[in-house]
Parts: sequence; structure tokens; C-alpha cells
Amino acid sequence: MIEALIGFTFAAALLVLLAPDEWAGRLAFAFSLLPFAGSLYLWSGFESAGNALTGGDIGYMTQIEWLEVGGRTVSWFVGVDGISLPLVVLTTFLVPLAIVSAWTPIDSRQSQFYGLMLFMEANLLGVFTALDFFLWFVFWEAVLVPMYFLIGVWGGPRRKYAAIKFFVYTNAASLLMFIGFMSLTFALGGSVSSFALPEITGAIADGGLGTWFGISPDRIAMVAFLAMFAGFAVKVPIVPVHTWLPDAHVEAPTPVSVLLAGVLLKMGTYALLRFNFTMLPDQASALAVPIAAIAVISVIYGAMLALAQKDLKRIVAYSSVSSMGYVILGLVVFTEYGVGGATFQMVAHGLISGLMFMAVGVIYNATHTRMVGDMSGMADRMPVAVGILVAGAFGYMGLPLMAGFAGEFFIFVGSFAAPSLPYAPIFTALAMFGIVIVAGYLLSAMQSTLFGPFELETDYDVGPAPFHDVAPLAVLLVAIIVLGVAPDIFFEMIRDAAVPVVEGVTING
Amino acid sequence: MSDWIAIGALAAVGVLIPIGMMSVSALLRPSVPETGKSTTYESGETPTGGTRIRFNIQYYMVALLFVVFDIETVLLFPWAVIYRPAISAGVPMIDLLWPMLVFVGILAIGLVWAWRSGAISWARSPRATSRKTERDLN
Amino acid sequence: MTAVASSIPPEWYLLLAAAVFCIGLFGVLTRNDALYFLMSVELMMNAANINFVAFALYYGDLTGQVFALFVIALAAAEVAIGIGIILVLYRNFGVTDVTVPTEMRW
Amino acid sequence: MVNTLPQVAALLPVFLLAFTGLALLLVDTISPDTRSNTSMAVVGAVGSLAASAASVWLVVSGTGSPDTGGAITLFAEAIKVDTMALFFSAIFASVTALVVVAAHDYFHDHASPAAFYSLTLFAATGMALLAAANSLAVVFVALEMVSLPSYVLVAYLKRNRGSVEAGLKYFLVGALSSAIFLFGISLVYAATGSLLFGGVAEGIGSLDGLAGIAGLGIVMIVGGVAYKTASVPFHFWAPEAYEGAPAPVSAFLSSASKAAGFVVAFRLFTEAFPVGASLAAGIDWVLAFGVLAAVTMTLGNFAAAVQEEVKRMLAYSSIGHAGYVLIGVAALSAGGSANGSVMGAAMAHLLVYGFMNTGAFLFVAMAERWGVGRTFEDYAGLAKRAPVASTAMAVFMFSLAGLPPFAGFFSKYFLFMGAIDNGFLWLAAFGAVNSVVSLYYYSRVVKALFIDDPASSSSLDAIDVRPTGLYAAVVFAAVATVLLLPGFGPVIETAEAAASALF
Amino acid sequence: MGTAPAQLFPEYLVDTFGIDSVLGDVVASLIGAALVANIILAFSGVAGPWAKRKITAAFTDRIAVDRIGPFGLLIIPAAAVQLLAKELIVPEGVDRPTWDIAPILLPASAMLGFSVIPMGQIGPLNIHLADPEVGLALVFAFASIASVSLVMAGYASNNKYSFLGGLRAVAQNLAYEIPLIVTAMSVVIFAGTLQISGVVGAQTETLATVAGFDIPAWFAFVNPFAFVLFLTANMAEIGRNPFDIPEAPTEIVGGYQTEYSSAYFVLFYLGEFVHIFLGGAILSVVFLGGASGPGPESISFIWFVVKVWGFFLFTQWARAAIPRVRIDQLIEIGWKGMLVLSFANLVLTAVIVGVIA
Repeated sequence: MIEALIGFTFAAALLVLLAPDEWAGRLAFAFSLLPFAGSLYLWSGFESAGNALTGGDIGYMTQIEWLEVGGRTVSWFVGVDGISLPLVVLTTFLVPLAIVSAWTPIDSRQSQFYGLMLFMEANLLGVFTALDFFLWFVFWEAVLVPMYFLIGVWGGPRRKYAAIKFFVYTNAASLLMFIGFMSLTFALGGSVSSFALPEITGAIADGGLGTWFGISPDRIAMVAFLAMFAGFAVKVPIVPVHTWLPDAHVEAPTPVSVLLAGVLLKMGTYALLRFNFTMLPDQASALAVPIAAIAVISVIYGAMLALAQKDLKRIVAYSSVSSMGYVILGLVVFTEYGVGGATFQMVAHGLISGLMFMAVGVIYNATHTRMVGDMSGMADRMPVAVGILVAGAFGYMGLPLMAGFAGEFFIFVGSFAAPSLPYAPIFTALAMFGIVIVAGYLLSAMQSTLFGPFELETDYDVGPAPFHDVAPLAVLLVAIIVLGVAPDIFFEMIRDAAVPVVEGVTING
Repeated sequence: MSDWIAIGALAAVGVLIPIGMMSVSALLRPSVPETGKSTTYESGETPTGGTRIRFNIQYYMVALLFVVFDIETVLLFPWAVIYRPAISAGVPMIDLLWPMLVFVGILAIGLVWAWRSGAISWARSPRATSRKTERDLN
Repeated sequence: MTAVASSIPPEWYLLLAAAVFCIGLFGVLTRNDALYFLMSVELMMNAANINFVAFALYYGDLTGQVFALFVIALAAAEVAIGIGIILVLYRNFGVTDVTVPTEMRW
Repeated sequence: MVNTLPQVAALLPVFLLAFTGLALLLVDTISPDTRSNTSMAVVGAVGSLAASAASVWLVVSGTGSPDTGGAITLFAEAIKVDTMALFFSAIFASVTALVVVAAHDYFHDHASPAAFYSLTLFAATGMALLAAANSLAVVFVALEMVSLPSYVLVAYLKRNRGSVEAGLKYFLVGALSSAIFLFGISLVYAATGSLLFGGVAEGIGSLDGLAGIAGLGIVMIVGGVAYKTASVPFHFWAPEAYEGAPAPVSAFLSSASKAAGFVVAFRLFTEAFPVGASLAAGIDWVLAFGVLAAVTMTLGNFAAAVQEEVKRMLAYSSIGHAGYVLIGVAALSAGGSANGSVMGAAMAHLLVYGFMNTGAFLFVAMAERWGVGRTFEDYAGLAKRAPVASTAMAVFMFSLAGLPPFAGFFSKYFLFMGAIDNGFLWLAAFGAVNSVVSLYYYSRVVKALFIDDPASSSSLDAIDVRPTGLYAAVVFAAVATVLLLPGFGPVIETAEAAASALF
Repeated sequence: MGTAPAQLFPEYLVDTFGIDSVLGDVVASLIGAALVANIILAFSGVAGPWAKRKITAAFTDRIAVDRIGPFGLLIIPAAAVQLLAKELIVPEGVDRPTWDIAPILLPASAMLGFSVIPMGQIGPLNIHLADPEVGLALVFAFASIASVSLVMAGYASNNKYSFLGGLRAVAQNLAYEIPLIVTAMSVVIFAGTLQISGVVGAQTETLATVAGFDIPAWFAFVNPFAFVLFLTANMAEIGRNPFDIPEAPTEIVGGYQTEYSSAYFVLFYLGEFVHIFLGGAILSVVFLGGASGPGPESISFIWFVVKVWGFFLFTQWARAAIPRVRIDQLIEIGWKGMLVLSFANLVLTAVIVGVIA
């Protein structure tokens, strides 16, 4: 089933690549609906419980041996559990919307653009479903390639710089992570016979780590944890390795920003959850304080940076850094609500940041500027789009009954009384303070751009956005509200999968 | 005793005789240096141009072709020597013949190719052939 | 012949071959002219041939001798190709000095 | 089915390549004046594809593998066909097919393309023979059979000063190194009294007082191998030759010829000079190869990073890749558990490299055919006019860099892992760091093609032709590079089995 | 190996005088070499030039050399002294060491070829210096050095004609060397050895008896086709008419020897004669049963002289009777005709030997 999903997306990407530019966008949208339908089908039939890595049920599992080398098999091993399924749904849901939102801004080499979007979608699906390290890593890296082109070819004026910075940062990070993981597998030696993540997780839990090149198992585990954490931190991103993100966002075209913020950042947190926190819970809890500190710094620092920006896209980008900080905090506290909330927040943030970027993009399409000081009174000219933007901003601030509230609420509930994290209340309180800043900067930006008299000198009329620009915004808004009203549609399964992770940790002190 | 001593002896004698004649001549002959004598002989005319003339490329072609076939003879000689003894020893003729035939056949293809692509035609184009002059024939 | 040859210790052949090889190597390293280079390389190959023939005799094993024949053949082929290349070199650059052509950075 | 054929049928790929070369001469003989470029290319491509297919078929049917009775020895043990030989034959024949197809367009207005095709095929024959050599004599003869046509191929554009200069330099270094190689063989013969690998190995095991001679000989042989594989210290011909040579020839040399050098190394240093016996005799070539590998990959990569011309960059990167593959020899240890893995991974890398590197050079050939310049700047914006070829080039570049979605990643990965398993962590670390460096300069090409704007609006007008053969070859190489990722299982397993059979 | 060869001349000396040491070997070899050299010089330095003039005169219906001595025989020493005493003119720009070595190399190499030729017996003396296993290959190798000396002379003389002559000499030698050797190889197939005594020994049996007269199994009779090929190639190899392209006086003055005078010229002249006689000797060894012939063994030297002089007469007849071929004809005949024919001959011979053996 999952193979069909990924395979179809690849095939669609190829077809769109070869299609004529004129109807590549429509074709891509049509094709992209099918994976969404497929993921809904997966969701509807999903009954598994537990975490895929810790011996729980794996939905729609397929395992076929691919190759065997040095006594270890690499296989096509895919499946979903409560953590990955929401992300799969998020991906397939966002991509069609992003494609529609690209119809206006993308006006050259369309077939290549949409082809790459679908290609990226296929690889993202792979990342979230792969349960074999190699397979996962291939998909993980394969996401970078279309992203590089999408930013580099269709981006803004500084697109080359942004694309290369993105590429270098994420690749260096991948290498670091790869080395970390590999040293783990070497230390495991003969106790594993494949690169399947469940098997490796099990082996580590059973104390399978051995001495390797004279290094003790504990130290290897710690080094691996740090290397992988550093690698994923770039992807998330966490302060201080976040600097590629604003550049990439600002330069990327709107639909690409949507996917970048909506899905690509979740790869980092997803991988952190899967690898660092599920496989090496002991190391994670040993390092809980520094990690929580970094998380809180991300929250606060990201928000402060956002406050200082004039570019709407940059504001949203930095606020993403801030939001990701919550996710890390949720993960590191190792409670049912913390981890579950973090996962939920991934989905919620995916939707909300997607909405924000898309709305900013709609305004940009009309005004060709994103600078806060350049415009005001946009609400006059584009009432619908602006209305949705405002709604999205409130979602970002954590307005109740919207998805963002649910995610943050779960995280704070989980983290406030976390047993494994010393000084948990302080961290939580500091993180909560971030919300205030978010509210501050979003409100001030809204105030000056959207309201008041219309002031923008253009030689053309700035009118309401076309339907196909606004429609995705509306759809996203609906989804955000639905998720906010009924978080259980995802949280139920997420919690199923999160509990085994939490149980894996031995609480020290 | 070694055959090679005798061969070396004849080589020594063979070199000594010319050197002896040169020496004798050096003692007998007069020496009357004069610039006119020492100019290059070109049928009595004043020499023109340099002596390092550009000559027909075919000389190289022939030389390269020779290398190919000379090597062939080097490798064929051992075969020729053992052929009859091997036949007498009861080796089937076909076993002895086919390596040589393959070898010669490959070279034959090479020769035919060289032939057809004009490597061994002294004058290369029909036009050049039609106005063969002394210079072209070199 | 065999008596004479086998009365010479094998080290002498090795030394002779090494000497010839070094002469060739010296020529390669000190001469700029492509033709000298060719000759020097031939010397080096023939040094190897000395070893092959001498030790074929020493071990009473024909392979070395036969291989020497092959080497002679290959050396000739190499010279043929070398001359061809030197010829086009001369056509293009007007010299046979290997240090002159510097179309590309070294 | 194979078992019912005569044993000599195991050499089918060699015969097919040789016959094709001869057939090409015959084709040209039949119509020397019409110079039918197309018919020659078709014959050459069909022949080399047939050889490739034959190799694959023989591998699949288990010819020469330990499962079906072990390696097949022919001609008084001078030839030994095993899985490794056939594996490499497949590489050589595939690269030859690509090069021949591409050459059809590259030499579309050349006066006499005939010799090009047959020389390529003859060189490929030599390579296939080299892969099956079991005697130092066959090694040398086959090596020369590869080298001699290669010299001519490099200098094939005889009115192009760059080509001639490249040919000259390639020839000079080649002749010198083959003389050194030969002298090395003669010293080994002197010390061991045999030219057969098995005999040499026995001799190495029982050297008395001649270890110095044998050691010197092995050092010289290492030198010869280094030349053929474009490794330090005999690497400096490579940038010149690859840059000056016609691009299809560069592709051929840097992929097939290099692989030929490595198959010699693999065979020699497992069968003739086994690690254990050599170390026992005090000849530590493992360390020598380790140092060579590290220096080669570092030098190649860092030199490639500062190049301004794409072809030259590829040339240096090819040196870097030689360094990676050398790990396959350098990371051997006596009785090491991962000997087979690391050498098998090196073989697999050569196979993958055969496609991706050939493809990259053929893209350069296409650019030369279009007449766009040679520098990175000249390639700017080519993707706007030639998206398919540029996409293929991007695939090659990322694969060469070892980015995970492409086959190049797997082969490198298994190579480094094998080295680590055998206790050569430092080599793997060198390789990994170099891979990261390489990403920089490979991505420069992609950046130029896709992201940079053309220098002027008219600079893309040169792209006025769609050379079918070149396109076909480039696209095929790209598809192969991509498909080798899912299809990597059988490749690496075959390679590992083939390599393991040598220990 | 045929009949056991008679004792070689130096060995005979060693045995006779009982000087069994390396030094003795050397001395005996030198004596033998001196004898052989004398015979060669007698042929080529004295009798040859004289006979050439007489023969040419006879063919052209003229009278030649009859003034000095009986039948003008003393003209040879007179001419020698005269030439030796001439001034040596060294043209400007010659490449001196090369220019000097060339005239030494030509006669020396041709003379060296005689070292393995069995010249028959004078009384008890078997005039055969050496009989190595590779004799036949060796004699061709020695003979080929001549072309090196020609090209040296041509190149070193700094003269267009000389240069062309040298080049032509090489081209011609190259073109006919292969047919020559391949044809000889067909003989080797019969003989099964490269040793000269073996090749000669293989020709001693009786091929057929016609009218009570035993025809020996000379390869000229066994394989006349090969004989004709060999004869032609041999003529070209020694550069005699109609293949005297390298000198071709009407085209390029004197070819490679244009700039030579005095003793140097004499040496070239001598060398050419030695070369002709070597060609005859090779022919007689390979195709005409060496020094053998009817009658007792002890007169075999006579037979050798007859055969060699027969070949010499043949060359002189060709010189007078056949016009010189053009260089393009020469090269194309060599590569397209002789080469193909010689290979056809080789394959046929191999098949025939295989069938009858």
C-alpha cells in the first residue's frame, strides 16, 4: 500500500516533468490528490497500536530484502505507526495546496517545478514511512535535491546563496548524523543482522552495544547521540544552527516555503524523536537539562529575532524556529503529553505555518513586496485573504480551538511536571513567555500592514486575490480549526505511539 | 667452445678491416681544404634550401606497417621451428595450424585495412597519381 | 653456451639489468627530446628482458624467454605509436621537445 | 547450460569485443571512401552491448564462481576466468558501448572515424583480457593492449594542439611507467622463478635472500598500477590527458581504463602477492597502498576543487575516485574478515563509477559538440535549453559526490564500512572527509547548469543541435546510475562473492 | 638434425693444436675469422669488381679492363690504391660520428653474416665458423644491419639526395624483409630447426632419380615457388637491379653515397659486394643445399663458390637485362604482392608438411 503511494507519486513526478508547461500545474494538482486520498485510506484503516520501533504494531508493513553486505541486510522496510501516520497525512494534504498556491507565482519552467514538488513529496512520504535506516537515509537525502533546485531556480534575488547555504548546512548535518548512527551500528557488531530500525532499537535496549575501537559502549552511545542530535538540530532547526532557515524561506517561492516550513522542518523533529529519543533514551534523559535549555533558548531567541524583522516572510520563518523549540521541549520531557504533544505540534505547526506562508505569498503576489513598512491597509483591498491571515496568526499565537493551542497546551501540560527533567516548571514557564512575544510581534506586524488606510504606490490595481489563491488558505484554516476542536482524531494514535517511548526512559534523580 | 666467440671474432675482424683501410687512406691521402669542395653536391648546381626536406608521409606508413609484420615474424619463428617436430610427435595438424591461421588472419585484416585506406599506396590520390613527378615519387 | 652462461652468478645479470635500467631512467629524466625519451624507454624495457632471459636460464624455465619475445614485440609497437605521436607533435608544434607544448597548465 | 559449452566459451566477452574490433576494420575496408560513420557506430555498439550481455549472462549463470566448480583456467593457466573477470568485462563493455554511441555524434564531421571505433574496441578487448589474466606475462601484454590504442585515442584529433599535447604526455608517462612495471615483473620473476600468479605466490612464500629483489619488484609494479589507475605518484598525466583528449576518450580512459588498472591491482595483490605471505617476507605493500590511497584522494579532491574548467575538474575528481577505490586494496589485512567486502565494494564502486563518470564526460562531449566553452561560467544556464541532458548531468554529479539518493552513495558507503570492519578507520575517515569536499565542486556544476544565468542572452544559441547518439548515451548512463540504486543488491552481492573467492 | 655437421673450423684448430682454454678459443676463432674474411675479400674486393666490369662489358658488347696485368686483373689493386690515396672531402654540415661509422658498419655487418655460413671444405678444413641454434635468424639479423648503415650515411651526409637514398633504402628493405623471412620460414617448417647445419642437413636426401641422376632434396626443387619468391626478395634486400632504388644514379645521383669519397667510398663499394655475396650465400644455404653437391665432401668449397658466383652472375645479368622499377612500384609490389604471396606460401607449406609428415 505504502509502496503504491510512493511509487505513484514518483510516477506522477516523472509524468509532470515531461508534461508541457501550460497544464503542468493542473496536472500536478490532479495527481497530488491521489496520494492524499491514499493517505486518508491509510488513516481510515489504521488500527495499530504502539510505537513501530519498540515492538508495537506496524501498519501496512512491507519488508523485502534489498541487499546484503558485510553480514547485514538492507531492506525495503516501510510501515506507519501513530507517530508517522499524522505526518504522512500532513504531507499529502499540504502538497496539493502548495501546488495550487504555486499557480500564480510560478511562471517559468512549470513542468520542472511541479515535477520536483511531486518528487519531493514522494521522498517525504518515504522519510516518514521508512523503517530501515538505509532506506530512510536515502529518502532523507533525496528530499534535499529537489529542494535545492526549487530554491535555487525559482527563488528570489539571493536564491543562489540561499540554496547553497541550505544544501551545505543540511548535507553537513546529514553526514554528522550518519557518522553518529554508523558508529552505533558498528558498536552493535554482531548483535544485529540488518539496518531495520526496530531491530536496532531493540538491540540497544537489550544492551547490545559493545566496545569498538577501544571506546566503551556508554561513550559511543553518547557520541552517537550528540552527533545525531547535532545533525537533526540543523534540520529542525534549533538555535544556533538555524541561520540557513530565514535565508531559505525568504528566497524560496511561496509554495516551496510552505513545504519547507510545513513538512521539511518536521523531518528533523521526527528524526529526533525516532532516533535520539526512542533509541537512546538514557542519553536523552542524561542530557535533558542542556537540551531543554537549548529548546527554550530557541523559543525565546527565535521570537526575539522575529520581533526585529521587517520582512513578513522572515517574521514567519523566525517564528517557526520559535515553534520548533516547543517541540523539542515536548520531546525532552519524556512524558506522555510532552512527546505526544510535540508530535501533535508538528502537525499543527505544519498547517499553521503553511497557512501563514501561503497568505504572505498571496499578499506578495499582489504587492510584490513583503516589507512591513512598505504597505498598510491591505485589508481594504484583499479582505478574504487578509481575514484568513489574521485567523492564522491567531492560530500561531495559540488561540483556543485552533490546532496550535492544542499542541502547545499538550506540551506545557506534559512538561510542567515532567519527572525526568529537573527544573521543569521553570523551563515551561520560560517557554510560555515565548507566546507573549509571538503575540507581540504578530500583532504589531498585522497592525501596520493589514489595517489602516491603504498605502502602496503601484502602477496597477491591487485587488482581491484570485480564487485559486484563496481557496487553499480557506482549506487550511478549516483543517486548523477542525484539529483544534477535535485534537483526538490524531492525538489518540499519537499517544499510543508515544507511550512506549516514554516508558523506555529510566528516570534518573 | 662457444659459437659466439667465433662470431665475435669475425665481428672484430669485420670492423678492423674497414678501420684499417680508413687508417691507411688517412696516411696516404692529401688534404687540400677548399670551400668549393665542401659544399653539398646537388648535381653541380648551387645548393638550395635546407637538407631536412619534408618527404613523403608514406615512408612512415611503411615503417609502421613493417613494425607490425616484423613482430609477427618474431612470434611466428618459434611456431615454424616446432611445427614439424610436433607433427612427427603426433599432434593433430589442425591444433598446430589454427593458432597460426588466427594470428596471420588478424594481421591479414590489418593489412587489408591498411591497403584499402591507402597506407601502402605510394601516391595517395588519383590526382597525385596522374601528375607523378620525381618529387612525389620520393 | 649454456656452460658459459650458467657459470656466471645470477647477481651479475641483475646488476647488469639494473645498470641498463638506470641508464635508461637517467636518459628519461635528463633529456627533453621525445626521441631520446623513446630510446631511453627501450633501454629500460631491454633491461627487463635481460632479467627475463637470464633467469629463464637460471630456473630452466622457458616462460621468461618467451615473454622476452613478447616484450620485444610490444616495445616495437610502442615505438611505432610513439613515433606517430611525435610526428603529429612535430606537425603541430614544430619541435620534438616535450617541454614546449604547454597548451594546458601542467 | 553454460556448463555444456566448451570452457573457452568463458572468454566469450573477450572474443566478442575482439571480433567487433576486427569487424569494424572490415566494414571500413568494404567502403573506405564513404566513411560510413553510422554503420561503424552501430556495429561497434552492437558488438560491445553483446559483449556486455554475454558478461552479465555468464555471471548470472555462475561461470567461474565457486558454486559451479571454481575459476576456469585456460591456455596453460595463463588465463583464469572467474566472476571477477566477468564482472569487470561487463563494466568495460558497457562503458565501451556508451562511448561508441556517443562518439558517433562527436566525430560526426571527422575525416576518418573508423580507426577510432576499432581502437576503442581493441582497447576494450585488452581490458577484458586483463581482467582474466592469471600470469604476469598476460598482465603486461594485455596492459599494453590497452595502453597502445589509448595513446592514439588521446591524440586522435591530430590537428588539435591540446589533443596532441595530451597524447604526448599520456604516452610519455605511459611508456615510462610500463617500462618500470615491466622491470618490476622481471625482478619478481627473478626472485620467484614464475610468472603465474600461483607460482609467484608460492615463491613469495619461500624467498631466501631475494626478498629485497621481490620487494623492489613489487614497488615497481605498484608504480605501474598507480599509472594505470591515475593514482599518486603517477597521476599527473591524468588531468592533461583527460582535458586534451576528445571527451568520449576521456570518458573511456577515466572509467574503463581505470577499472582495468584496478582489476590488475585486485588480482595481483590477492593472488600473486597475498597479504600474509608478503608481510611474512617483509614486504608491506598494504601500508604503501594505504598512503597512496589517502594521498591520491586528498590530492584529487582538493585539486578538483580549485579548477575552473569542467573537464579538468572531472579529471581531478577521477583521481580522487581512484583514491577511494584504492581503499579496496589498501584496507586488506591478512585473514581480515572483511577482505571480501571491501574489495567487493571497490568493484561495485567501479561499476557505478563506470556509468556516472562516463556519463559526466559524455555530457562534456555534448558541450564540446555544441561549442559552448569549457569553464563553469560557460555552462551557466544550459539547463534552460537542454533540460534533459542537464538533469542527467546533475544525477552524475550528485552520484559522484556520493549523495545518498544515488548509486554512488552505496558503493562508497560499503567501501568505507568494509575498511572500518577491517580495522582501517583512518582510511574510511579520509574517504568520508574527501567525499564532503567533493560535494562542493560537483555541486558547482549543477549550480552553473540550473541556477546561474547565462553570461549573455546569445550564449545559449550554440545549442542548436540535438545529437541523438550523445543524448542516448547520456540518458542511458543517467538511468543506469539511478537504477543501480534499487538494483544495487545483486551488484554488491556478486562483487562481494567474486572478491571473496580470491582470498 | 640431418647428418652430423663436420667439425667447425675453430674447433678443428683447437683440437689440432690442443689449446683448450678460453684464450685458445679466442685465438682459434680469430684465425678462423681471418680466413673467412680473406675469402670474402677475395670474392668481393678483388674478383667481384673485376668480374662485374667484364660481365657488364660482355652484355653491352664492349671491351673492359684489359690494360693492366693479365685480363686487366691488376686494375683492382690499382684502383684500390688510387681510391685510397684520394683526398677525403668532408662536406659541410655532416653529422660527423654517424658519417664515419656508416661506411664501417656496412661491410662489417655483411661480413658478419658469413660467420654462420658453411662454406664447404678445402681439403680437411671445414670452413664454417659457428653454428648456433638460431643461425638462420641470426644471418637475417646481420644482413639487416646494412640498411641501418645506409640510412646513417644518408642522414649524416646533409644532402637531399643522400637523405632520399637512405630513406629509400629503408623503405625497400622494410618492404622486402618480411617476404624474405616469411619465405625462409617455410623452409624452417620443412627443416624443423633454425640451425644452419640442420637446414643444410635437411637437403641432403635424394628427392628423385631422373635418368640415373640423383636430384638432391634442395628446397629450390622441393618448393620452387618459395625459391622464386626468395630470390626476388633477396635481390631487393641487397639492393641490386632492378631494385637499386637507393642508389638510382639517374634519379638521385648516388643516393646515400653521394657525398662519400676516398676510402669511405671504397668501403661502401666493398660493402655492397660483400652484401651481394652474402645474399648468394644465404640463398645457397636455404635453398641450394649449402655447400653440398655431387662429388666428394672435400670439394664442397668448390660447390659453394659455384653457387655464390652463380648468384652473382644472375645479379649482373639482371643489372644488364631488366630496367629499374620505380619506387612506388617497388613498394607496392612488396606490400601488396610479395607479402601476400609469401604468406600464402607459408600456409600452403604448413598444410603440405602436415599432410605428408
